[in-house]
Amino acid sequence: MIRVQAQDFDVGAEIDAMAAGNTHIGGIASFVGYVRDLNDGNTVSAITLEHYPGMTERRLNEIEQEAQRRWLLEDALIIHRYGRLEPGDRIVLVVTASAHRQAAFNATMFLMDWLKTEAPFWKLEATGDGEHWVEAREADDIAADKWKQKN
Amino acid sequence: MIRVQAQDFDVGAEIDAMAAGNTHIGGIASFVGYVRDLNDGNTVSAITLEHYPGMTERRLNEIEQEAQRRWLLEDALIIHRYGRLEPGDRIVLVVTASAHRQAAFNATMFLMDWLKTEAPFWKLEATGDGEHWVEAREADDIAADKWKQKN
Amino acid sequence: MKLLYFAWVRNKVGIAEENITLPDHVGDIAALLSWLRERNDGFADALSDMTAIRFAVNQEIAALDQPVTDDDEIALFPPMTGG
Amino acid sequence: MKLLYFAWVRNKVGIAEENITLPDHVGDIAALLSWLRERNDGFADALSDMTAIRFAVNQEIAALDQPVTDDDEIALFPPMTGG
Repeated sequence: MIRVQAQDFDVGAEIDAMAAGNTHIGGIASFVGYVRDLNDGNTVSAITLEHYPGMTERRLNEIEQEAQRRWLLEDALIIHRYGRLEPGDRIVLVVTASAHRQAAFNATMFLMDWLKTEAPFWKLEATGDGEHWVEAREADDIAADKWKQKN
Repeated sequence: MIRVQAQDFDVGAEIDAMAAGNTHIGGIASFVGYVRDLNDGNTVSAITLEHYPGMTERRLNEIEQEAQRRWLLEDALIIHRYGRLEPGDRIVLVVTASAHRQAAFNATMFLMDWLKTEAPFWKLEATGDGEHWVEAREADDIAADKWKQKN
Repeated sequence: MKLLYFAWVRNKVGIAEENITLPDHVGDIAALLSWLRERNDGFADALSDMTAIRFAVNQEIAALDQPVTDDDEIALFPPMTGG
Repeated sequence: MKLLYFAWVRNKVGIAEENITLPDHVGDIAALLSWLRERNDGFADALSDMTAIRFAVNQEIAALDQPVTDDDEIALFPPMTGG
């Protein structure tokens, strides 16, 4: 399941809901992304996430299906927020459930690496020097590319 | 922090507590292990986890320190239960927080691989054929060994 | 054709979206970008460095030689920075 | 010396823990295991396959040639299966 929303989410409730009633699950891996107060040496007071409504949902659904094709998952969830967020706020949640831990870890890392470079979101960062658009990081491209080579 | 306990834990509360007030955190990775209803083709009605009180806490503290040495973590948590558990019950929780996602993912995988082979726990599995002690899996040894080679 | 602009591309061209009718000679993304660059300095600036621009045709990432028609939804934006 | 037994080692030897005084000739883990095997069939069975047994001295995993004394806490158990 995927959700693109302005409002916050409840990590524990999402994990517990995925586990509930499915005793084939051996493990649930998850990742929560937060707004940091420091990025590339700048003190960040807020970020504003812009996205491309329609394309975002379409692409997130595609990548969730791709994760389910690559690994034997019992379930997968992606929640990504947009709008104005402050340091400490949750940005993104990925949760995957599988009979075996390695499938869940791999699927969660794959989805996060993909979201960093392939989901139509852009971050406007507010710092002491004013506002600027966050540039794509080469390290994120490299992380995303490794999934292309391996599969 | 490490905890060895018979009682259940609250995944969301643990993750939220780790995030609270620390705006250096960019991501929190976590893994929850559950009792599965099926293991090696057997239907499991319950497992009983035995451990070595004293050594368990000592070893878990050591490995948490080792994870903090290997990766730049803001925080790390291991909770492992013992006693009788049924399918769907939570067994283990690992949570790590870092400025960067890859450190959190790696530390969480490292701790889980380590717990499978190096923490003094033993599982007695109750199936239709009676009770038997779960044997160590070679795949778990291989998973744990890869961290020895790489660092 | 529906055109959408995001992030600093939107800031530079000064609008978030518009509906246009394609000139006859504009048949692919490359030609569309050339035509847009001629409109004003904002577009010329926004679309000056092709390595910094990504484009989607009907919500799928596309290449410069992808054919486009008046029925398409085209979006122009910087490299994505989600997660 | 305090001796602890876990999982199926405990089932086979029939006790969870005991306090013993070491005979003079028992100076390391290997000698301790040989001495324990002589006690009865339960110990002989539990300790028959050394590849299936792990041992800790004072709560640290140890090798067969590790020296032991009456002050030590020794635990015998199968390969661990946590997580």
